[in-house]
Amino acid sequence: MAQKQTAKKGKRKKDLHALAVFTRGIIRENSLFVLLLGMCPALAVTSSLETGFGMGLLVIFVLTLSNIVVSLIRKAIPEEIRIPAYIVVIATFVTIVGLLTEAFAPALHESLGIFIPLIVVNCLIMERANNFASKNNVVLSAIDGIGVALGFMLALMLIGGTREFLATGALAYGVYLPLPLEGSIINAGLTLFQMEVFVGPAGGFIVIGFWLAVFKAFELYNKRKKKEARDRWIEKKKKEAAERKRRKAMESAGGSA
Amino acid sequence: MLDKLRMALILCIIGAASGLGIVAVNSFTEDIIEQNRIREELEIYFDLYGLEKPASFDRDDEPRDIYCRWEAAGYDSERNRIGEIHTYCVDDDRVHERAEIFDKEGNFLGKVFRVDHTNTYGLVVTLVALDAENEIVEVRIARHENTPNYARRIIDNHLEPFQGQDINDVSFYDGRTGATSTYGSIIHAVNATADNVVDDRALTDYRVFYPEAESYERVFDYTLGCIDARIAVYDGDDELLGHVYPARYANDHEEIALNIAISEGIFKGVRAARPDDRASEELLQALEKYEELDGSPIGEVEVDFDETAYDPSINRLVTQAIIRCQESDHEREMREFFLWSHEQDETADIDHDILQSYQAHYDEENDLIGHVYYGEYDTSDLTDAYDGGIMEVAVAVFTDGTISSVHLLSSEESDFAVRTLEENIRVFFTRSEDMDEDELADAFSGSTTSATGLNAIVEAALDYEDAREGD
Amino acid sequence: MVPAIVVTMLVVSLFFGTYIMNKRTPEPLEAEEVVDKESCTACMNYSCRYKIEETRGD
Amino acid sequence: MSPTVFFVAIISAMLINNVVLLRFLGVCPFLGVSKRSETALGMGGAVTFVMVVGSVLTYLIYYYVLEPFEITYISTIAFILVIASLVQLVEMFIKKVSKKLYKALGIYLPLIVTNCAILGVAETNIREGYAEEFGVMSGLGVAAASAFGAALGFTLVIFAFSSIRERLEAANVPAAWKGIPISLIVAGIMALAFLGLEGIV
Repeated sequence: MAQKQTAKKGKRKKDLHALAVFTRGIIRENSLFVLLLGMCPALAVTSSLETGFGMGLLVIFVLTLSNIVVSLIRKAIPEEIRIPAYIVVIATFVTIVGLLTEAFAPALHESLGIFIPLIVVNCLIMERANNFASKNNVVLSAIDGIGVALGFMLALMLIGGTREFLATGALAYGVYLPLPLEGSIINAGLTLFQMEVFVGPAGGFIVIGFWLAVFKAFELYNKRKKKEARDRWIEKKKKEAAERKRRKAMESAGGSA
Repeated sequence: MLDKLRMALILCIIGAASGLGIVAVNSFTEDIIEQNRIREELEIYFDLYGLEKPASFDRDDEPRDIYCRWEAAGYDSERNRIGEIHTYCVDDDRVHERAEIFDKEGNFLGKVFRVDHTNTYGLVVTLVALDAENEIVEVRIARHENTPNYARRIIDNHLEPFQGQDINDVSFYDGRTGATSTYGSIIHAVNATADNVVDDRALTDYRVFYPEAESYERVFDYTLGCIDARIAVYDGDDELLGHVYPARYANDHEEIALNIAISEGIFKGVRAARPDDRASEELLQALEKYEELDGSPIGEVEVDFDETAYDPSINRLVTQAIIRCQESDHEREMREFFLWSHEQDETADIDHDILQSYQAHYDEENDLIGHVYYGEYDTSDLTDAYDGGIMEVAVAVFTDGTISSVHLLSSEESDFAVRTLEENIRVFFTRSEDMDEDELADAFSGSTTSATGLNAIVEAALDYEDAREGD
Repeated sequence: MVPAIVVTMLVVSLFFGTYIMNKRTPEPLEAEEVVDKESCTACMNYSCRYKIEETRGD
Repeated sequence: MSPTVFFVAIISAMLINNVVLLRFLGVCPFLGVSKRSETALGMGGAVTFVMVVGSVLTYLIYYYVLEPFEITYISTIAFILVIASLVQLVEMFIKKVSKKLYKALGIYLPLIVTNCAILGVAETNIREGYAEEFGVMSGLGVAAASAFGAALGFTLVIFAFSSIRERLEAANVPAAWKGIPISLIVAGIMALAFLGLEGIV
């Protein structure tokens, strides 16, 4: 059964066009909430909306470039050293991104700190290189990289925004990144109810756990809905079949009679 | 075989490509990162005093490690002066840097002390900003590696009480904040600042020596032994009244900080720089004996020191102040390592196992002042050296075979060993024209093993100069 | 500049070398499967032998 | 330098700046390999070994290769590749030498390479500036001690967590919260508890 399903999926993927590749990674196969990839940065750098956004940008950059390069060199690399070659490619891009961040967004570099070099061990990037870019052409790989990383960024921003809002009662931006909106604040005036624990480590775990549960609840709800619909459909078909059978029986009975 | 070759080739290409990529990006971003660092360092000063920030920062490229002093001036894009910051590496174990802040009109706004302290959770860089009256403007954590939440709590709640307190009489928030954590680092920083300000009390104390004084100017012209600056004091008509020399020296028992006043060849007195309740009893007692010298010509002061009633450490500092007062500008320049001597030969190599090369220095009349010898010594084989390593030392020797100055150019030793070495240089090799044979022997006996290399180089330089005289 | 490239090439070849050597060393025995495959998704590890061949969506 | 420096380094890396709960390093294996307590201990052992040796190696490379040539900007790529090579070497060594050891630890070794705790601790050791503070050689000792402390902290937390999860299996958790979500909430509560250890050193 399982084999049949994957085979079916694989067949369908053949004629996936670029748009589908792009949107797939954002919601349906969101790398963080659905596939649970890249937990460490998701916990550590999401104490505010903007750090989540910044980290997301870096991941977009690294993932897209590494996907492109991996896809370009996929035919030149012997099977045996495929994985180490990917690691080198990723580590190179991470180093480059680290240097660029330090030069152009020093505040972001400071606040992400150790988690910039740690992008290198972010499972998400390796997974995409190994499972997608090594099998598809450059354009598709680039699109996939952007899509998946965008999904990751949105997830980080969702977590970061939640944590920042709960902790400070406001959302600030323009603090870490050279955005034109420097120093703007969306203040909900809830400063009375701020819960500092949410910018802390404990809050990170709890907020991610909460969002995971929400997404899972949605998934379960959808599943149940689908199952109910299918059950109804089966029921209907069964009824129709029974009806047909009855009619046939009646007809044959009538014919013989 | 072909497979293996192919794999090796691919491997090489990947390695080279990744190396090239990183190098290329680095060469592109290097300057920008450096600029950011400077900007970050300086911008905070503008922020603390509410000054208008300049659009770009320029900095003199004075070699910082030799003179340990650099200036930074902020300019806006139209090159108008919008404020000025002088930062100095401070010769203090605790205070890392001190910045003096001036506004657009050149008025003195205050000082910022940068203190790095590593507590058990990591580094905390604290800035203590003082205004012109030595009251705390703000205590700010510039950077920290402590547990973020905990540091945040301190930043939010426990730094504000410092504002407006007098640095000499600061009171700390008392509670369960922990002495070894973030707040401990703050206390450390504020205390270090208070001590450093004490050394600066000459700036505020000048009226004690010169009651008619109206203004003063701090002059950093050169370092002599334990004195690295002097304060020129002026009366209402901008007439020079005299100087105050802040001096600091650690003897075996304590670290003494003195202010010595000398005006036009007259010894005006010596006072403890720390407030009386913080100076040690012994020092205050020792200083009482010096009161009888007040008002005597400086020539006589030195003669009086022969009596045993006086304290040798204080004598040393007073002598240094007197020497400094007596020196002409030219002598001063020569002493500063002859670096500003009128003319110098090109460096010539020497065939010697310790000394590498030398350079001859001439004065304005083209008479030989002396030679600077550059030597290298490897201490890594010494059994009880700290870390060991190669040290490079420059020794400036006058033609008569006395030492002008000794500079540690580089060392592979740990910071602690380097500090010890610099202390040795300060104690033993400064102003050694006056050194008698015994003192010199003392210096070469080596108080620490790390000094062995230093001594060897200095001794070799002196021997070489002696041999040269024989020629 | 030159040292950077040389050092990078050195570490890269060190890694490739050890990787190939390790891959060619046979495993001594059937290792007991103690890793919980289901929750192993939390870590898409490039060299995790439980995870590596499993692909998603394609 | 007094031995208390090492002791303090170990304790603070283990409890006050716990890698998993307060520094968010190594969360993946924390969630992935912590369903049974003996598994957790095996993982802890392997991580301890690789973390200490990896820290020492990267420290030496930083101060004896990268710093003298002024190429510290390539530290990220150098560190990850050195750690990855180390893991490969160790795995190969164990494969060849001891079947028993391979059975006990070999299974976790591949999981370790991309465990961000290893690279994270190696990077932290450089950022903490032990070399500047204590001198390069003594700093190495402190770096190794804090790596050891971090690994102990990892083991402690992953073991405690696995024990909690064993109980959690039997609990009646709402469907949406089953598995990772409730585990994260538990981890959050553990992190809260660890916050209380601040200030013990």
